[in-house]
This record gives sequence, C-alpha cells and structure tokens, in this order.
Amino acid sequence: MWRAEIRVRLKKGVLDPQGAAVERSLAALGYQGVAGVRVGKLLELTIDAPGREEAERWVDEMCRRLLANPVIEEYAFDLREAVP
Amino acid sequence: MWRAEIRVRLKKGVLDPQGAAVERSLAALGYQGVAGVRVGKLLELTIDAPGREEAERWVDEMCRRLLANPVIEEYAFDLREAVP
Amino acid sequence: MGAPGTAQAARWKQVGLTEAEYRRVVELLGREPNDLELGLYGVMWSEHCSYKSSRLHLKRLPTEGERVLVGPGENAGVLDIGGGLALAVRCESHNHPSAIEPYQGAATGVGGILRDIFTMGARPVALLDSLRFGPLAPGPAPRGTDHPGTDAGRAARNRYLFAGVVKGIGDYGNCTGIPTVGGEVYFEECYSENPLVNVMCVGLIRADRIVRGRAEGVGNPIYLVGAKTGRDGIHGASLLASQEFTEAADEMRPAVQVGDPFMEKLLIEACLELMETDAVAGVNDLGAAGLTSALSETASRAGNGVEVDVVFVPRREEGMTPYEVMLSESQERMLVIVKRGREAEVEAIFRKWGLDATPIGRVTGDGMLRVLDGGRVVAEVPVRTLTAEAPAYDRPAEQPAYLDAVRAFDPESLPEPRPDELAGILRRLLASPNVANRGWIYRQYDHMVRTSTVLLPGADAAVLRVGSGAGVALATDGNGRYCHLDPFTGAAIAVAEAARNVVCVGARPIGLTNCLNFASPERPEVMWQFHQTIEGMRAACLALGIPVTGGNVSFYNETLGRGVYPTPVIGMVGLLEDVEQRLTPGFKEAGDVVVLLGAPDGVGPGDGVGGSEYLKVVHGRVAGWPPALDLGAEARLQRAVLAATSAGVLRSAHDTSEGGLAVALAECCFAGEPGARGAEVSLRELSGRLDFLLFAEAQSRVVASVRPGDLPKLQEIAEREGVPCTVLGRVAADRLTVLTVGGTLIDEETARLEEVWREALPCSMG
Amino acid sequence: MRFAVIVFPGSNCDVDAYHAVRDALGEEAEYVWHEERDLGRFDCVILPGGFSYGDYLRPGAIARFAPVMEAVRAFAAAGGPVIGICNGFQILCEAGLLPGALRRNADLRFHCEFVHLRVESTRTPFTAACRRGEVLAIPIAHGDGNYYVDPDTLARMEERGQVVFRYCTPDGRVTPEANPNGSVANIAGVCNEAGNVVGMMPHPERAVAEILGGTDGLKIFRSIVAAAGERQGTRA
Ligand SMILES: Nc1ncnc2c1ncn2[C@@H]1O[C@H](COP(=O)(O)OP(=O)(O)O)[C@@H](O)[C@H]1O
Ligand SMILES: [Mg+2]
Repeated sequence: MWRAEIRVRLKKGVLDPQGAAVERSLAALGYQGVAGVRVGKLLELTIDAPGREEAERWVDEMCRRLLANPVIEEYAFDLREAVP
Repeated sequence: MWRAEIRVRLKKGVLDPQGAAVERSLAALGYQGVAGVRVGKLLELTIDAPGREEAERWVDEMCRRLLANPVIEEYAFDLREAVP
Repeated sequence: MGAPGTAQAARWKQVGLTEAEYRRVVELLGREPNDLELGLYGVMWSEHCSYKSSRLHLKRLPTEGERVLVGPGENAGVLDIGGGLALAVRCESHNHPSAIEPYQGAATGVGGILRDIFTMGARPVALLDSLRFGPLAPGPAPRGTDHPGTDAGRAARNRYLFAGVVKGIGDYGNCTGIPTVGGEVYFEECYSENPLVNVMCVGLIRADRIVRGRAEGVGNPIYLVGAKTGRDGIHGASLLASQEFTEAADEMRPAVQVGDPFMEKLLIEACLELMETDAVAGVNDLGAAGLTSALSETASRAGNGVEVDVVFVPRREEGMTPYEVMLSESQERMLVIVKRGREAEVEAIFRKWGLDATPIGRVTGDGMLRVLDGGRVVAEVPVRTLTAEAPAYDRPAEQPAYLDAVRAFDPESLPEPRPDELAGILRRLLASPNVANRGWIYRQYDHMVRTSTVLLPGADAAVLRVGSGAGVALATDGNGRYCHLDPFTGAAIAVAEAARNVVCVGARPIGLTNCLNFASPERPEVMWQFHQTIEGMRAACLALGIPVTGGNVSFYNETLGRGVYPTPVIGMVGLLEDVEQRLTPGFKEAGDVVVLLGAPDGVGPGDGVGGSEYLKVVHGRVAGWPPALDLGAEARLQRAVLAATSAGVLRSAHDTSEGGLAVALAECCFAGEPGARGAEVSLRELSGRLDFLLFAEAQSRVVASVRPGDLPKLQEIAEREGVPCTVLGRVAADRLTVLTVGGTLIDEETARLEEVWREALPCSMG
Repeated sequence: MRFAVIVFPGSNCDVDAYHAVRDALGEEAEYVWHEERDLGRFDCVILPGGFSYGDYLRPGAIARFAPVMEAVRAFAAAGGPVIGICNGFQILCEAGLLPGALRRNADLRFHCEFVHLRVESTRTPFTAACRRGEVLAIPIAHGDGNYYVDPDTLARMEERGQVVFRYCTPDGRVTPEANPNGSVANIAGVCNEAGNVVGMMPHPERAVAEILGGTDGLKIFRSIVAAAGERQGTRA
C-alpha cells in the first residue's frame, strides 16, 4: 500500500484569483511582507500497488487523466509506503 | 525571504464530498485499488522575515487567522529560504 | 440502580436533561434507562426537537383555511393553489451552526429545508433566506439597547459571517438547482454574537400525491438512503440550539457538519422518481437527532412501532457505537418505508442514481422503538414517550423592565432637521445597510434556474409562474427592532408587511410559514416576548384571513445572558390567478400620476418614528413605540390594491417600509423604466413635520402609479374600500424632486441617489 | 429537428434547455442519460448547465469521462452541431473538444445576472442567423466562468474566428467593466476549429420568452434550426 500526496498548482503565468484574494486579505490583516501567494490543491490517496514503480506510474496517469488539467495546471507527487 | 508551502487538510472524520467523488470517479476509470481520497488546499507564499523563527511564527499565525478554518481544517507547513 | 447520586447527576446533564426530566424518564419507563436510551431522550426532549417551551403557545396560531391541505405537524405545510396543484412550504432556522461555521452552517440549513419539502413528494422550486447579522462597520451602540457597540474586530467578524453565510446558501442552492428568489437581511448590534439564518423553501406537488412522514404498515421494511453515516454533529443541531452559547462552544466544534449538495441533488431526483411509483408507505428526512428523530416521528405519526438494527447502517467511519449511529446528524440521508414486496423496484431507482439504499429494520405494531446491535436489543422504549409525551412547559413570563425606559421616548423631542438637510438624510438612509440594494447578495444566488422566476429579486416579492398561467408570490419579513420595542405590534407588522409585499406584486396572500427566533426561554422576559409575538401574529392572521401552515422555533439565541431581539420571520405565500397581472415597483412612464394609498401619517403625527431607521441612523437611538398597526386599515389597503390590480388600473406598486416614504419613492425611481426613473412630488397637501412625513415608517401605505386617465378609477376603488388616496405628483424622467409649500426639499439626480444605494453593500464587503 | 439534452448526475439546467427547445422553439427534444452511447437519432446535442458531479475537483472534470461523451465526440467529429452551455462548456473544455479552461471567477463570487454579449463570429451553426457585432442580452449564472487560454492559442483562435461571444456594454463596447468574471479578452463563448462545437457560459435557454426578461437566447436556437435547414437544402 502506498500513500500519495499530490500537489496540483496553477501553471506559472496563469492568473490565480484565489491567490490574489488571499494576498489582499493578508495585507489587510497587517502582513505587509507577503507576496506571490498561489492557491493549489492537495490530494491524498492510498493506492494498492505491487511496488513503488507501479504506484508511481498509476498516480502519474491519474494526474494526467483526471486530477490535473494540463491547460492550466501542473502537478507533482510524493509516495511513501503505508502499512495497510 | 522565505517561501512557505502550506498544506491545509480537512480534519479526520470531517466529511469530504470532493474526495468521495474523486474516489468514485477513479474507480470508474478502472483504478480499483484507490482508497481514502482527501482533497485539501496547497498554499504557497513568499514572506519577508528577518529570520526563520519569525517567518515560522508569522506563517503559523496566518494559518490560524486566515488560511485554515480551525473548525474543520488542520494545517502544516514547510519553509525554505528563497533568494529574493 | 440506586437513587441518583452525583455520578448520575452528570448522567442527565451530559445529554442536556434536567433532573426532573430524568425522573420523568424513569417514571415513564418504570426503570432506569441505559446510556443509549438516555441519549434518545436527551435529543428527543431537547428544546429543538420537542418544542417543550413553545408547544403550548403555538396552539394559539390560526391554522385553518380553505386552501390548507396539510397544516402544522408534518414536515411541511401544503396549500392548494388550484388546477390540481399544491405548494409545500416550510421555513427553518440554522442559527447556531452558522454562528460557528457560517459557510457549512448555512449550507446544511438549505439542505435540511430542501429535504423537508421533497419528503412530502414535492419538487422544491424556490428558496428564500432571511438573515440577521451584527453591523458591518465599526460604530457606537445606539441608545436604547444593552448591546455593546461594534469595534473593528467585531465588524470584521460580522462581515466574515455574512459573506460565509451568503456563499454557503448560494453554493448549496445553486448546485442543487433550486433558485433562491428572495429573502431579507438586517444588521443590528444584537445579532453580532448570534446571527440568524432562516431559510424557506417552497415545493410544487400534485394535490393528490402528497406523501406523509409515516411508518405505515406493520411488517414494511425501513430503508436508509443517501449518504453514509459518520460521527457528524452528534449532539449537534439539537443540543447547540437548545442551550445558550458559552465558552464551552469551542468544545462543540467537532459537531459541525459538512454538506454535500451533489448528494442532495441525487437524493431529490431519486426520491421524486420513487414517489411516482406508489411503492412507498412513508418518507421522512433525517435532520436534527438523525435516525432517532426520523424513526420516532414516523412511528409516532402512524401510531406504530419500529425496529432497526444498527449493524446494517452504512458507515463512513470505523468503530461507531450504536449511540453514535442513532444520534449522528450526518446530512443528506432519508428514511423510506417501503411497501412490502416492492423492495426491488425501490432499490433499482436508487441504484440508477448511484445512491446507497439499505434496509435497516421494519415497522412493528407494538408501539416501541427497538434498537438492535447485531440482533441484540440495546434500546427499547415506547415511541410516544419520545414524542407526544415529551415534556411541555408553560414557563413563567414577565414584561421586561427595559420597555418602560425605551417607550418613554417622545418623537417631538427630536431636533428637527433644517429643510436643506433632508436630501443628505435621504442619502444616508439609502446607504444604510438595512435599506441599501441587496444585489450583492442575490447576484450570488442563481435566482433564474428552472426558468420560472418571472419577477426577479429586487421587487417586493418574487413571482414564479406555475401551472398554466398562474403565479406564486413569495416574500419574507420580520423587523426585530419593532419587536424589541413591542413584540405584539412588531409581530403583527411582520405578518402585515409580508402580506403587503405579496399584495404589491398583485397576489392574494393564501398562507404563511414562520420562524421564531428568540433568546433563552428560561428567562421570563423572553417568554413574555414570545407570548406577545404569538398573540400579535394571531391577531394579524385573523384580521387578514391568512392561516399558518407551519414553522419553526429557535430559542437560546443568546450569549452570556444577552439575547437577540425577538425576531419572528414570516414567509408569505401569495397567489396570482393570472401571472400576467403581476405588478412591479418601478415607475413605467413619465407623466403617470404618483399616488400614496393609505394614511400618509399613519394613525397620527409622529407615528412610525419610534424604531425607525431614521431614528437609529440619524439620531443614534433605538426607542419609542414601533409604528402603530391598524389591522382594519391594513386589510382595507390590501383589498384596495388587489381590486385595483384586477381592474388593471395600477402601473406600479411598492409599499413603504424601512426609510419611509422618501426611500420608497426613490426605490420606485431606481426600478423605473428608461425615461421614467424620476418623480416630482409635493407634500403641500400634507401637514406635520417634514422629517416625519419623509422618513417615518407608518404602516399600511403603498406608493402606486397610474395613467392620468385611470386616476378617477383608482380613487373610486380607494373610496369604496375606505382607503385614503393622496395624489403626490407625477412620474418624471430622471430626477427625484420633493416640493413643499416653502419650496424644494429634495432635488436629486436619480442616478446619483441610486449609486449611493447600489454601492453601499458592495463597498462594505470589499 | 431533434435535440439531445444530455443529463449528467448533477445537471440542473437540463429541464430549461428541454423546454426552450420544445416550447419556445417548437422542435423536438429528448433527455439522454449520461450512460447512453448512441446519439445517432439526433440532429443537435446540448450539454446543459448545472453542477455535474457537484463540480467537484474541477467543473466538468469528472463528467467528461461519462460514457455518453464518447458518443458526443463521435457526433462532433462527424460535423454534428454540439453546444455546451455553462457547465456544458466546462465539460467540453475538459474533454478537449474546445480549447482553453474555465477558472474561478476573478472576484471568487458566483454571478447571476443579465449580461450583454457581442456576437463575434457567425460561422458557427449557433450564430449563423445573428449579425456580426450584434448585441444579445442573456443571463449568466456561474462561479467558474473565467476563461483562460494561452496567448499563442488565443491568437490562432482569433485568426480563425473561434471567439464566438464577448462580454460587452449594452451598446456593444468590449470593456473591462463589462467583463463579469475576468475571462481573457472578455471571452464568453468559443467554438472549435470546424465551428460545429460551441461552448458558452451565458444561458440562452433562460432568455426565450418576454416573461423571462427577453428572447435573445432564441436567436441562438433559431440559428441552429436555420443552419440545419440550409445543410439539408444543399444536400438535396
Ligand atoms: N438575503 C436575501 N436573499 C435574497 N434576496 C434578498 C435578500 N435580502 C433582500 N433580498 C431581496 O431584495 C429585495 C428588497 O428586500 P427588502 O428591502 O427586504 O424588501 P422589503 O422592504 O420590500 O421587504 C427583495 O426583492 C428581496 O427579496
Ligand atoms: Mg416591500
């Protein structure tokens, strides 16, 4: 069993309305030195795969097919072995 | 300058309708061995702080005040020094 | 077990019962309850589920009428609207959950009220929301209330609550595809700690297909359908809404539930498809107190018993105890009692929609609620002891002491503004959050989906087209400030104004639902307010001939002994036989005559100054008597407007409310057609102080416009109905001008005034 | 003409699209469940608005894998007219049948209101009966209508006339104030290269009768009927 932590981010250059809103709110709360706020998604899942390699291949495929939209997003993930 | 990567997750036991929908969809796509899908938020930001300690304190405070909803969410973050 | 000692004292307290209530349980059972049984009594005897402080008094509300097909007692009331169609109507509060988590609290409130409607077999067709928050901007407390002023932190919190609630309602309604067509919002200091979130839903149903929430037919299987059961909100809504907020609220936080509007949408479609089949004996939603409440209510209504085994309940989490399963308030679940032999049919429908449908037990004839855990009985109590035999209290009531002081106010003692200050005052009132345009809210709600909304938000009431050519008008109303000053009159005004709003779009009021939001019933002053409110509603309902089809009571809206204003919210339903006859508030054509129907200064000079927005915003006071309400005059006014509508005389109609005549005129201009966005009116014929004439909130008044040639016909109708009819002036192109004997009082470009009114809420919310 | 109205779990403007076609337009319509695989009997396919699969993950992300989408793809490839409205637009983008993606509205709020659209291209069957530059008043109702496409693709789309509608002022000017959601270049609707697949955020099915506030939406439905007539004419 593998636990995947998948990070989906908006591509560089794609405007991030949520990030902009968070940045404004932080400034309003008095955090002046904050910049470059980006809001993405954190997906976590457990996958039953015979080995790390398969797990990696499957998660990568899931990201490409469903979890991220390649027009605006990019993704990265970590895997760690999980006790079932 | 510090770059923070903040992970905001729903607390354990809190219903995650998105995670459940993604899990069903993955199963329909043929990924049978996937379970425990949870969808959270990934926030990234740059903060201008004199040292790691201050950066840590500030980010923690931001999480508590704005970035995470303590009623249903929990958070964790990493900091790394960034060249301005 | 021996006599209850200290160890046991903690026992009843843990489930929110008093010692006397615990003793009553022991007496009813003839033994000590086990922990699970005690938990069942705890939730079912909570204020929220049992209405123990209000039940006796609610009986005073008139509930009968020729159009009432189902009155209070079922999940929703049902009104006959002709042509074989009926409307299911219900209003519910979600105040306490929203105070803790505004987005999810409000969202799950919408989910709950939708389920109340489709439980009856009705398709939900409209939502309305009635909201109360503390002020959005910092400011001092007005004189006349004991609530503190608003500091920057408090104002920020209020904005957070307001934004979160609106988003929660919007997201849930939008996703399920039910238009949110109207509502109201007020901002007052007393709601800072305790915001109010009331949601009303209306559903359409064939009059001969109403489904009851009954566990009929001994031996019929009981199905649990929809979402899986988790540890959500155990002791959530029921206990939260049954005790005032204390510091301990923090500990209740895990009780917050998350809504899944997608699941709800599937449930709606599946349940409505199911109810077309005639394979069901009864249906009930799972709301507060979850399975416990749904099982005991359905059994109780049918006079039957029920037996369920919790092992069959699909779970989201591991290791849940029978107690947790029975008390979970997980959302988006329904109980379906299926006719024996029709199981396969029912299961197929839920499978099609991708939903769990699991038999968990059956209807029995022994009147017991029996809970099994893998075949072993873990609780067994008579159903009636949980429902009909729950305690009912006639709690002590006493007129609050503050009333004498606030009512000592004399309107004439107010400094009179100079004539050249009146335009500025109008602008201030238009910018007040209680008067300003609500577009910031309703633009976040899909109010057009289903393409039935033929009068969009912004008018006095929303209108939906139904059946062939008919229309249904919907409005909510309830000015808590008036009720604070005099709950009897305030409550009567809430009914009268809601009815008037519906009348102003050309509809006849046919029934109402309501939500009564109060502080702790354990305080005699609050109980007095509650009595008075009921009596005021009763008087208005009887005078206007409108039955109450149901409602909801929310007590304990208080924090550390300081409560909300007594706030009854009325949800009114009106009927237009011909939807093409609907009226709108906006002026239609320059040159039309502007008329005020109803007595210009109410029952006399100074009427409508007490409790007014003018008094609070300009003079910083909450004081006086609320506007007087002459129910006879109100009934005549409403009859006159409806008669004029049938005669096709009126081109526009809009009632005066917060901000008085001047604000009403301005709103008629803002809503006007191009080239008819102004008015030139004269107060020459009217006597009295100008600030009172312009801004006092005397009741039973409607600003209308007619073609010059139709004026005599309108005057004739008004005279016949005994309603004063004052010609104020003419519709103009693009300026609002108010003249008096001495000269011009107000002369403003409509567009400039409108900007002030339109920008106020968006500006406060950033 | 026979219209298919695709129904996904969570669709909620399916009923409105159905009635717009049947009652306002006077053509035939049929609901098609997302599990069906054959669209052979239809002349036009509508992917209606709503919240398929709750809009979870991303609007349209899950719906695009529904079995019926294979049939939609084949129908489009054969030149059949396909229109995605609101959520339908999002699904078509996710499925790659239209370029670009729809992000959260710039102000993060849902917007429900009448807006004005300028018709930018009349080469699609859905705008053939409109004039180029014509202004239509049609409601929007969405939280994720902020259209994005990378600059190079946008340039190519502009060249080929793939931008079909832009948000504009009542008198037809394309200004930032007229843009309700932050879409690049005020884009409200686009088509594929061939022009037979159109996606738009506004809801034409909500503007098909005076009682609903206007009939400009009918122009889009009438276009498709006219275009089909012409096609048959040329074929005959
Ligand atoms: N919370 C809300 N949600 C939706 N619509 C609202 C809300 N508050 C006010 N509105 C709409 O704004 C308009 C004006 O409301 P209000 O000032 O309360 O009207 P009135 O004074 O006639 O009772 C109405 O059409 C009402 O339905
Ligand atoms: Mg009104």
